[in-house]
Amino acid sequence: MDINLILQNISNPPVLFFFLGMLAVFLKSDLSIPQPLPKLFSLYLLIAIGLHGGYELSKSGLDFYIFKALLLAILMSLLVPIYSFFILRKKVDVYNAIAIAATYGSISAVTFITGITYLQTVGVEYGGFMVASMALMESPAIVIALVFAALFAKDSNSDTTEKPRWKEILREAFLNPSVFLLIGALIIGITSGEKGWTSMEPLFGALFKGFLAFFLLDMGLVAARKIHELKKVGFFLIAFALIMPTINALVGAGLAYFFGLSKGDAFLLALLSASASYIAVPAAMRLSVPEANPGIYLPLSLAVTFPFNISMGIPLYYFIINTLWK
Amino acid sequence: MDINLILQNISNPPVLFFFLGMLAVFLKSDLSIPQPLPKLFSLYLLIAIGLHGGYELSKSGLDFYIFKALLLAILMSLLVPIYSFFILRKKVDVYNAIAIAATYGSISAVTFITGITYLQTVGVEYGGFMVASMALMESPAIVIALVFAALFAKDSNSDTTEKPRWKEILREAFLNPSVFLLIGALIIGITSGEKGWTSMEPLFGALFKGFLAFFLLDMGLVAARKIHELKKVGFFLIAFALIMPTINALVGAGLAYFFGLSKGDAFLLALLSASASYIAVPAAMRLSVPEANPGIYLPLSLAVTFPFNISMGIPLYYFIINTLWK
Amino acid sequence: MDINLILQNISNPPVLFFFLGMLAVFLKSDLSIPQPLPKLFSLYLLIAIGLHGGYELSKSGLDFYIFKALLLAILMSLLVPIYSFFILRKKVDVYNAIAIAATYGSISAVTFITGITYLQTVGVEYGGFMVASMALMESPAIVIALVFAALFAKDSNSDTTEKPRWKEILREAFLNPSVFLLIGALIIGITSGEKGWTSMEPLFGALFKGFLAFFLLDMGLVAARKIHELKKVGFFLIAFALIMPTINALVGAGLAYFFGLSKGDAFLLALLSASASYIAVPAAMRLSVPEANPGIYLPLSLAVTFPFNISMGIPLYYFIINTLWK
Amino acid sequence: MKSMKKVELVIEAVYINRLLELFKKHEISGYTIIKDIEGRGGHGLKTADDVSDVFSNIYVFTVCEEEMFLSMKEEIRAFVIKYGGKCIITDAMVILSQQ
Amino acid sequence: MKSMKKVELVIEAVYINRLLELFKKHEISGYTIIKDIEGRGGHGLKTADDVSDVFSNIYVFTVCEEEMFLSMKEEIRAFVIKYGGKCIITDAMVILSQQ
Amino acid sequence: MKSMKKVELVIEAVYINRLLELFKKHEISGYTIIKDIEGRGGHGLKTADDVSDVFSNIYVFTVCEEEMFLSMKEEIRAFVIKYGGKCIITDAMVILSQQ
Ligand SMILES: Nc1ncnc2c1ncn2[C@@H]1O[C@H](COP(=O)(O)O)[C@@H](O)[C@H]1O
Ligand SMILES: Nc1ncnc2c1ncn2[C@@H]1O[C@H](COP(=O)(O)O)[C@@H](O)[C@H]1O
Ligand SMILES: Nc1ncnc2c1ncn2[C@@H]1O[C@H](COP(=O)(O)O)[C@@H](O)[C@H]1O
Ligand code: NA
Ligand code: NA
Ligand code: NA
Repeated sequence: MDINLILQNISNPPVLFFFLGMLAVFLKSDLSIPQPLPKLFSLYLLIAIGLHGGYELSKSGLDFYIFKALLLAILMSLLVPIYSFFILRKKVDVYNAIAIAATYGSISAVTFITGITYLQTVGVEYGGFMVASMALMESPAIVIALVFAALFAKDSNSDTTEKPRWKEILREAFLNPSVFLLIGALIIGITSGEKGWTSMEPLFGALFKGFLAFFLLDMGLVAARKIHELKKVGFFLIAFALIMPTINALVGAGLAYFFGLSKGDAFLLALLSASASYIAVPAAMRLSVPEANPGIYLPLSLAVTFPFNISMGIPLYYFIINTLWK
Repeated sequence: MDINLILQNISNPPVLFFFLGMLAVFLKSDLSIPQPLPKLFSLYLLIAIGLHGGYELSKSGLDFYIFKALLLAILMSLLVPIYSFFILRKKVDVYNAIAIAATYGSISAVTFITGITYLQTVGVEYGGFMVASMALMESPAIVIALVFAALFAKDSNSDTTEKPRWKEILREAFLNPSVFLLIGALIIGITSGEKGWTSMEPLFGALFKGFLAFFLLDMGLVAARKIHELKKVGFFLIAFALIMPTINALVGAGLAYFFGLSKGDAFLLALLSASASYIAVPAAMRLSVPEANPGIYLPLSLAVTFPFNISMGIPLYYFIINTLWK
Repeated sequence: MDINLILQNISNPPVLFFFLGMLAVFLKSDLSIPQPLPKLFSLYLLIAIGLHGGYELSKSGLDFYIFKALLLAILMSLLVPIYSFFILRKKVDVYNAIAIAATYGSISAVTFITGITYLQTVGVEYGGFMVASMALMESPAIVIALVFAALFAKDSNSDTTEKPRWKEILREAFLNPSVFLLIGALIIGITSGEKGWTSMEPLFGALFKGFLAFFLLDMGLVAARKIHELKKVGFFLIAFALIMPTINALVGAGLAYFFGLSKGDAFLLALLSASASYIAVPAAMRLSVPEANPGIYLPLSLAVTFPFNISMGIPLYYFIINTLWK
Repeated sequence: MKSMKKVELVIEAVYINRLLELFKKHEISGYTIIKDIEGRGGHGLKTADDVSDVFSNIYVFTVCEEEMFLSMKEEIRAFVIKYGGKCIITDAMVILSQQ
Repeated sequence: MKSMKKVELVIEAVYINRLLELFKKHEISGYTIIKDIEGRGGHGLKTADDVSDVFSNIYVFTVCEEEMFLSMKEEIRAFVIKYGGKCIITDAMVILSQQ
Repeated sequence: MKSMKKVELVIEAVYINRLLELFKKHEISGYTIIKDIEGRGGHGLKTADDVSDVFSNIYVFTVCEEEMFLSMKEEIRAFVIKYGGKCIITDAMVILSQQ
């Protein structure tokens, strides 16, 4: 694997800001980015990817290829949590297995974005509809988790008085702010087309990498603070968080190859499969499986898988796919 | 009326974001834009319109036409609250009549801005001094309200021990943050001219529509949450909030026609007359007429008139003026 | 001295926004920019100057001239607090003398930035490494203060049970958020070079003056609110705050002249020497010399020296240096 | 003035809707909420500069009559056991509109 | 330590200056303010993500001697009747500089 | 429910780490923090829209057993004398996990 691929990725300012954030915590600097600034950045990023993806879609239109790619995305977001659950069940109790499986079954928008800036760096094309793929991959893992909880953790409802809160949790799955805003912006992007995008581009296009840098600085602070929680998590789960993303990426890449996706689209599908959620799914798990320990699935996702993906994972998956597609 | 006019307005991304915000509330998504983000957006918008208007003024200079337009603006902002009050008094108690009349007598900066982006879409010119018109139209309605309160609600000072707080309320009328910042930025725009605007344009010009979209997303959330309060408001007032803007716009357009304003300027004067305040005036009414129910005038302005204006009103007023000016 | 130099500086929109902020307080308008918005602006400004300086450094590389300029910067940041302390000691108790000396020994990033926009206005070149000078000049004054406190205020540890908190205070000196972020962004700027800067420029370059205007608006509010605290401060200290900056600028300019710095670099060194800290050093003084009264050193720095520097100081120092360098 | 109980809760933001449901069920119609606060407890440190605000703490208090509090006391206990958080009760007086 | 009254108020942001005036009149020189908070009461739901911050709630508390509180009690009642809001009083101790 | 002391502090933001150290020393492991608040006291007016957040106020409270409070009372007094701030103590009950 070419060391240049890694360097190209790591010398990306947003990635460097992530490590700067981690460093601030290690050196005990008092740097912090208080709420609602992280909220501003994530609202911005969601609107920006939605609008841009929608605009691209409005240009390309829907065709069979896109349809296929979207279906593949949904397939991956169903497969990953299912096989992850059975792997996890070997060592972990049922609640935590469900929550971790859901976390890894869903996706991380920021990882996706970092992958896109990487594609731009290496000059590889990708379809704007991949933003729709991403939106579609957020929620299925939550539904799988609800089904697994009903199947395998029946006795959990120790307080049988309480009726399951399907409505609340399904709303959380499909209408949580991230998914809602992403899909909303996507539709606005499609509806308002070229003219709309031209008027939005100065804020939601040109400034994109700068805002990503800001957000990753905060992610670095948060990830580094979670690292010490990993002590209690144990070797098996840390290994899972390091190895599973690559396995998921390989499965995604394999399917993409088999179904004839382009190199850029395949890379993004693989990366989405490899990425793990740290906002939408954890929030849904707190609501649906409160017995699972957020002190486990959050640090795994934020402090292991996320840093791995945006530093090593992105060039690694690209290397694999680049080799396969030659 | 050409359906295209409406579509052109509605396919404007900022307007679409307003409806996205409303949808979030209807679907019970947890989307929210916490303080001080809305404050950031409104500070930004006020500075941006002020600076840009000032820059345009610095280019055009003052002449009789501008002077006439500014006087017309003040006239409208005195007329509207006066005749509105007497209409309202037929069905509503004196306190609420005063507060609603003041609300509709003043203006909404965001409606004005949306109107400007509409003018840009249809390619019609307007004068930068219209920003000064807007600034001048904010406060007179508050003064009218104070006068009406002194005239018609004398017995209100049930606790006669308390002296009227003229100073506080006049300061609120003329020096509330919106008016102050708008006029301040206007003067800075005039003072620093071309060179100043060039240095400010990347933030306060190019990003304008993007920030407007952000702010309208929040307006959508807030407006939708107020809709259910309309139940208690009654048919008369809802009809008032739907019909009065068009009447005000017609009066404004008529005067503009009579005094020979250009098409773009006339449209903006009509729109300003049609728009209703939801920040400055309500705050002043809370201070000066606490007996009036904010659960009435706020929902009317925010959940009826504002959505009507930015969706149907803008193309409607434009259609009328376009026909008249042909 | 050419009146044009002052006008050129004062007609700069960011400087005008500073005075607008002050005016808001004098007129008792309720304008305020609540946290964390000021924090957002200052994070932005620090990252922006760091990245841009780093990028410039990556182009120029290190050479003997730069090395010399950096050493001069450190020298000034050691000299100023030392001689200031002995001047202050004539009239002020030891604790306040230490804290004020440290405040004036360190620097103000916003003053530096305003100076840079001034240089751009008058079209004079400067080295990107001056950002590194600035970073180096933040902390030494804090160390001097610690040493002076140990030497001259020994008896202060009235509660001898408490061990001095060297570690906490040195961390505050060298790793406070401002210094950390500035140096971090500088290194990211160097590392990611031309390509990195191109991707960051739309946010951290083009919008720079706009954000500066926003931040100075807030500075104006805060400075004006501190003015009334000056009554208690006394004539000597206000004179110190007005005269000392010019003396420090002269010393800096003299050294720069002697060691052959270019005109632009000399101006920035003089301005840095003249500027006083109002975030990093006051925070460190609260921790290390709690006996000193922040009601003295904060208003001096914020309400006297800062406004003086950004309005009169900048053109004055430029005039002096322009004359010397002819 | 009337003697009442002030019931303060610090909970994870994600559970706020469930707490308000519990209040609604017990006809608690007045409460105050402060969001994005920080703290430390049995579940470790919570900061308000996280990537999202769903895991930060929320502070809620309501002033209600003692019987009302007693009627929901066990449910609050169950809530805190299940979801974490802290519940503090103090005696308080409220200034009423009528004397 | 000294026995005192802790007086907490939740009011509409727009009235904060009037409340501080009332405090000033009664020589209350120490107080703490938390802005942009949310809540529900007789005047409906108030959120802190409105288009402006003039209608959100503000939380203010002051610790004062009982006589001071009593001297302004009726004015606070009138305030709350006129402008809405909630006022809560608890017994509290304050750590003073001198023992 | 258990009888405890609620200890509230309003201090300058810059001293928060020192206060938490003091808590740690006295084995106070549960506390809640609200940042960027405003107030007025012996040291003048503090607002939360300053150029930095190091000088704004921070509000901290902890609920602890009376002995714990008593063991750190004198240190809190020294803290407040040295660094300014206000400390308020009220009687409070806490809902425990076990009945
Ligand atoms: N003894 C305490 N005093 C004050 N606040 C507490 C205390 N214990 C817990 N909290 C708050 O309650 C939150 C949740 O508590 P826990 O579920 O125990 O982690 C913490 O993050 C703190 O904000
Ligand atoms: N019983 C209560 N407990 C706690 N806070 C309350 C209560 N009633 C009202 N409030 C607060 O006071 C504000 C104003 O109350 P009101 O004027 O009754 O709507 C509400 O928005 C709440 O934040
Ligand atoms: N009597 C009081 N009641 C409530 N809060 C207070 C009181 N006195 C002081 N404070 C708070 O404590 C902070 C610091 O107090 P001080 O050191 O006296 O200026 C003030 O800024 C207020 O927020
Ligand atoms: Na995944
Ligand atoms: Na109007
Ligand atoms: Na200096």
